Amino acid sequence: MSILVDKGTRLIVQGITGRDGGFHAKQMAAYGTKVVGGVTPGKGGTKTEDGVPVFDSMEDAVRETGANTSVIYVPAAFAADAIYEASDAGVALVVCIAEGIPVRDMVSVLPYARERGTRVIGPNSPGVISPGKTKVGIMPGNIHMEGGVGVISRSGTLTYEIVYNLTRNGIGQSTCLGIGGDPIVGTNLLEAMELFAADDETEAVVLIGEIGGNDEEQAALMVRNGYPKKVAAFIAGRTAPPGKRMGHAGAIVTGGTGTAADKVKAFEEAGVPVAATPGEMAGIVSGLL
Amino acid sequence: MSILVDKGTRLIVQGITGRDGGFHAKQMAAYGTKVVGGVTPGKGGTKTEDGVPVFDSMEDAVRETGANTSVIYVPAAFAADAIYEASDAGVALVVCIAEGIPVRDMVSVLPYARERGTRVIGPNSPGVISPGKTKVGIMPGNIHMEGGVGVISRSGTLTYEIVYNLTRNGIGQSTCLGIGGDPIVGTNLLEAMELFAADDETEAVVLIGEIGGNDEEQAALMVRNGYPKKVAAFIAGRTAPPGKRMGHAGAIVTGGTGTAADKVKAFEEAGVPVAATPGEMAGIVSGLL
Amino acid sequence: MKIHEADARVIFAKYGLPVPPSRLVTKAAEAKGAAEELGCPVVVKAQVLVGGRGKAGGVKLAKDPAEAAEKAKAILGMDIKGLTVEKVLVAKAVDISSEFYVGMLFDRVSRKPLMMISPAGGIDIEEVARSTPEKIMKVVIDPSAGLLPFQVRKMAAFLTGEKEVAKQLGPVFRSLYRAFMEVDASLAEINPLVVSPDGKVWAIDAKINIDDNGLYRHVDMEGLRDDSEEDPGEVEAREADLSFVKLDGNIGCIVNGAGLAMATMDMIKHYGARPANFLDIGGSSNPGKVLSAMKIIVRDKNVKAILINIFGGITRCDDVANGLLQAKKDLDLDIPLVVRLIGTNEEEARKLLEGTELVPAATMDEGVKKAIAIANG
Amino acid sequence: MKIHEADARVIFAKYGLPVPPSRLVTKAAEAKGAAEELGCPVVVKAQVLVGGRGKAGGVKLAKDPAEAAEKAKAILGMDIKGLTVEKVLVAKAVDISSEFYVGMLFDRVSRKPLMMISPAGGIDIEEVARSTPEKIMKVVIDPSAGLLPFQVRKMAAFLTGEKEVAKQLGPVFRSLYRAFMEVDASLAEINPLVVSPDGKVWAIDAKINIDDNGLYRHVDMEGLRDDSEEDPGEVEAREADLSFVKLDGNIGCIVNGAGLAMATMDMIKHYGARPANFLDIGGSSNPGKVLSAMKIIVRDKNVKAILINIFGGITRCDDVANGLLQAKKDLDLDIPLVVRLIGTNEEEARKLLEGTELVPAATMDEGVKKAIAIANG
Repeated sequence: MSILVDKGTRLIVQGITGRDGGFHAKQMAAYGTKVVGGVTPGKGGTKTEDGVPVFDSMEDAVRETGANTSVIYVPAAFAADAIYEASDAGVALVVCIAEGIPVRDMVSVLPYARERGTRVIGPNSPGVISPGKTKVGIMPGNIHMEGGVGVISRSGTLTYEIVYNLTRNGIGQSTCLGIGGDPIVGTNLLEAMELFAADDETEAVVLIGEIGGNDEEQAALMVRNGYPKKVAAFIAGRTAPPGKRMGHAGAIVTGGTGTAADKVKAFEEAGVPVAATPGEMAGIVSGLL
Repeated sequence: MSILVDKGTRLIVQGITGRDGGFHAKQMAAYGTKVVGGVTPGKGGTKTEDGVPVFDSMEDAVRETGANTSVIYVPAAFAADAIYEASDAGVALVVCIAEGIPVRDMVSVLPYARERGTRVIGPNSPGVISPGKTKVGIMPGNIHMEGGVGVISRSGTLTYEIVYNLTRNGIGQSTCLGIGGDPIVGTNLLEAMELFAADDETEAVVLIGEIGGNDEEQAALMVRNGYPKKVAAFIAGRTAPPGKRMGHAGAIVTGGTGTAADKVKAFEEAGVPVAATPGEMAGIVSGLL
Repeated sequence: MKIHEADARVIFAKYGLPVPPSRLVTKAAEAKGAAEELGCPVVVKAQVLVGGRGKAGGVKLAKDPAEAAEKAKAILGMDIKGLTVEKVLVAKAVDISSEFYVGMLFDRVSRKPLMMISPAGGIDIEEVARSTPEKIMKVVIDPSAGLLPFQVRKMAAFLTGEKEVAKQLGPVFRSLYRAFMEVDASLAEINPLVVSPDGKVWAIDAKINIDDNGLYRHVDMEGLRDDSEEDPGEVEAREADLSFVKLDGNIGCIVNGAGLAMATMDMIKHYGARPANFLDIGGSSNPGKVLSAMKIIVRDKNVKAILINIFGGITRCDDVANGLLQAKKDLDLDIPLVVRLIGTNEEEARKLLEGTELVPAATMDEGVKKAIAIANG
Repeated sequence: MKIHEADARVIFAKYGLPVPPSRLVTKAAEAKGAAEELGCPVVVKAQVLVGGRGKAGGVKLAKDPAEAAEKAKAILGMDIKGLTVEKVLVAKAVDISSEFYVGMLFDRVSRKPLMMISPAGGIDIEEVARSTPEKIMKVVIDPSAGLLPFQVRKMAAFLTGEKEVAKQLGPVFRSLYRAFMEVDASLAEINPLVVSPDGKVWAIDAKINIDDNGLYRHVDMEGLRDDSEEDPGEVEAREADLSFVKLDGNIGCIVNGAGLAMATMDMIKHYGARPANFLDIGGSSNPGKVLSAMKIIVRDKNVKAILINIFGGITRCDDVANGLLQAKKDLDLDIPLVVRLIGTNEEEARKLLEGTELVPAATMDEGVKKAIAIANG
């Protein structure tokens, strides 16, 4: 097993004729993902150079291909519409790689998607990969390895760093999920933890958090209240000065809330070991398993 | 058993200090309904002459009384807000007696209620009664009798007429539900049929329809596709001239759709007997049981 | 509430819809002036609150101002489905290369606003729905999100393959949706939405019905109601907060609740007679309403008997009884009243009516039969 | 993006919030004129994009125009938390009988807008949250419904028992919510919202932060950005679409991704050294960005070594390598570069960098340790 994506995933790439969409459509297909179609309004009826059919709308794409998942690589100003369209077309999962979407757009589109039974990952997410099965996103596939550790992260490249460390040390992953770095995301840390809690294959969960918000504190509370899997964590931003925005909206800390120290403390009090550097993670996880 | 309301119903009356709200709060309590509180903004902290506590808000009322249901008797201009407030306070069921609410308000409030897990009956509904257990609404309690027939109606007084006919002929009711006469209602005919389908006590369902819309045609289809209970029907408006609005928004028929003849035909083709007058219903239902 | 095309055009224009310029006139001479001002050709259109004006000869093209006056003269005073034409709209004519239908209403199933479009515009949309349903596209709009770009693209592509036309359709769809929602409409239609040979899009007809329940938010719109096209009884009934529809039988009906009122009419017919009206006094318990209802009914000289059929719930039988006694006294009634009162406070009502000459009935069947016997008698 | 109080007041006033009249001035003499025009007493307020102005002496009351000039003179040029005051706002003073806090933000948990209010206004709301959390009420607003009447009643009752004051609060809450949503704010605060002794409500301070991602919809607001209060490197970085924060160490960092960039800084600290900056080149693959990043970093004379830590995903390592080679050439760099490139197209990148004097590192640990050794050595 695994969560969210697997061999049954039939994927539409929204924005497939763009630079990033085109590049990653290839990469995903090369990894073994069933990329069954793409959508670019006005280019319906054509095919990509790899023979993937392009549709004008998600409605057409889902009807013609039986897709159940979409991944979004369109510019920020069109990304919310792409999520609306995907939800309306009835896919169960939308993975939004696009970044820079105004928060106001997200607070409107998320209830719309939920009402239609569509789960949203992201925005500003690197995607989801169930190693050895399917990759939906932009992460390099070759750093992953099939196994029993679930990874949930608010970050992109930092996740790769830690996953790579796990893989090099022989620790495989069930699914690695980047929830996205924005303040408002479709699936948050706690919801992702619940998904892993219900997954038989996952033996332990690695949480990769950062400064800002208090998802990590809530996750620590969830562990204290009896979470069914072993948990290890990493927190980025121990050296970040307060009040400064560190790159994306998630990484900002104001006043005394959401500091790295608060989060590390919350985890430690919940008995969750926290790695001081990415390179320590494999050792910690080995100790848990 | 029964649907929606029973001995476990703990009711708040929204608009309890108004003429209708006050009158029917008494009537409901006299019938045996647990009227645990009322809400009128600005009158919190007082009590009605029967000693029912009045609160300023639904939030206060639910917190103090553990209510799970509310019934709304406020003027149309305030009724949508009352539904929002009740949903927000977390009651599972809101019965909206108030009529004259703009459709635009209903299309906004219904998804809001649904998102919060609140079922809405109405607006412009006579309410719900599970005879011998609990009455939430304005129907005269004494014309009902406990038994095994579920009644679903788009009408108010016509329902009383038919229920009275059943009762006088010894046929009791599990629950009688007026879904409301407006074009957009919180729980429609089909959803009400699904509730009865799952109710062990209900042996047969009486549908009281009228011209306009095509809920009855859909209900007939549901019966054809295998509905688990016996069904009988009555349709009002066989003599209504087309294009005229008959009293409330539900009762209008335009062009060739939604006529009484269409609906009677649909039911008859589905094997559902249709009473020509309210007085025929008891005989028809006896034949089914 | 139905409003006239001329008023609907004003609303449409306010929301940015491409409505050709027009003038509303009541005299043939004014039509000439309007045509001169607007530039010919013009269309002269009867303003009546009923469909099928075109087929009835109420819409005419005029190639010059003199012809406009002539057509206006022919149309003014014309009878269309029982309504007299008192005003005509003179609108700048648009050459037509294609005609679409675009309409907004509320969808009972999804419980959301719905936009309905068709490339087969200019004709009765219900006819299109029956004969060529594949030519209709329905798009449900979530009011929390509004009309979304992907929906606009889909609809535009359904209507046209021409990019320049498609570009103009987005703003049309959006404006119609906004107008529909903001004025509390129950229906808003552009039929036809026209593409002229130069590729420009025009809304050349306009229809808006307002949700009566939403009218309290639009006091400015109350003035758009045209009582002159309604039965005076219906106008009076609305002012008394009653629902009334005049019919052609001889048994007057006063009932509480639309369903029961229809069922009462149906039963009169079922037993071989004909109702004189539909009348619902609604859910409130105001004796004054009963008095108003009685006044409206007795004005109809066909009425030979009046059946009062009340099943009390929120309506209280004693209130109704008081209203009946008041009416009997005030109106000096000589039409027999058959009274059936049951439900909330029926005992109190029975006592009030004891010893009067009102004909009591215990059941609806009995009431209907007694009323028929009296009317026939 | 933070905007100045003076600009936030203009937005608030546009949305109907009761903002006392004011003038923005840059000279003491202008402050006198403004005070004369507005009528005294006035408040003279430093315009800096940082909290705690009051405590720092940047807000002063003046009882007459002469005193206004005097206070303005004292405040202009003042240093508040490292920022120089270049403008002061002269605002009509309001007598205060009570002070509330009203703020809007987005709530991560409900994923909806949230209004936060407190009867303990005028002071740091985070301090109130810590010490007396019962004095804070949070109300989640569903954007599909807007701020609802029952919510307004509840909030008004939490702040005041006086009916006349409560009546004025509804419009304040609604206007603040509308302003917050329509300008794409990430924060909008009135602190304090004041009740004057005559019972009138006034918004006497205004704070708005704009969601950078929403700025493209508000081209008019781009002009409200005040670059003068930012580090020049940060301004230049933003223009090059990079995220940069200057720090005080000696190891420059160029990283892709905010999380990895922070983890890189954390690791430098963990191994006993100090980073010179946070720099995230983001997810795109533009060699020009690497060049811009390099330019910004080398301007800092403290920098002794630069660590490039890239884990390619959507960023392609070969693009980064090309940018580095370009920078090396264009900038005539003498600061050693430690380069760690892994992930998408890493092979192509390795080939590009072969034979150059860049110091390669296979892992993040190795890269950090090598950079520290160089900086220390």
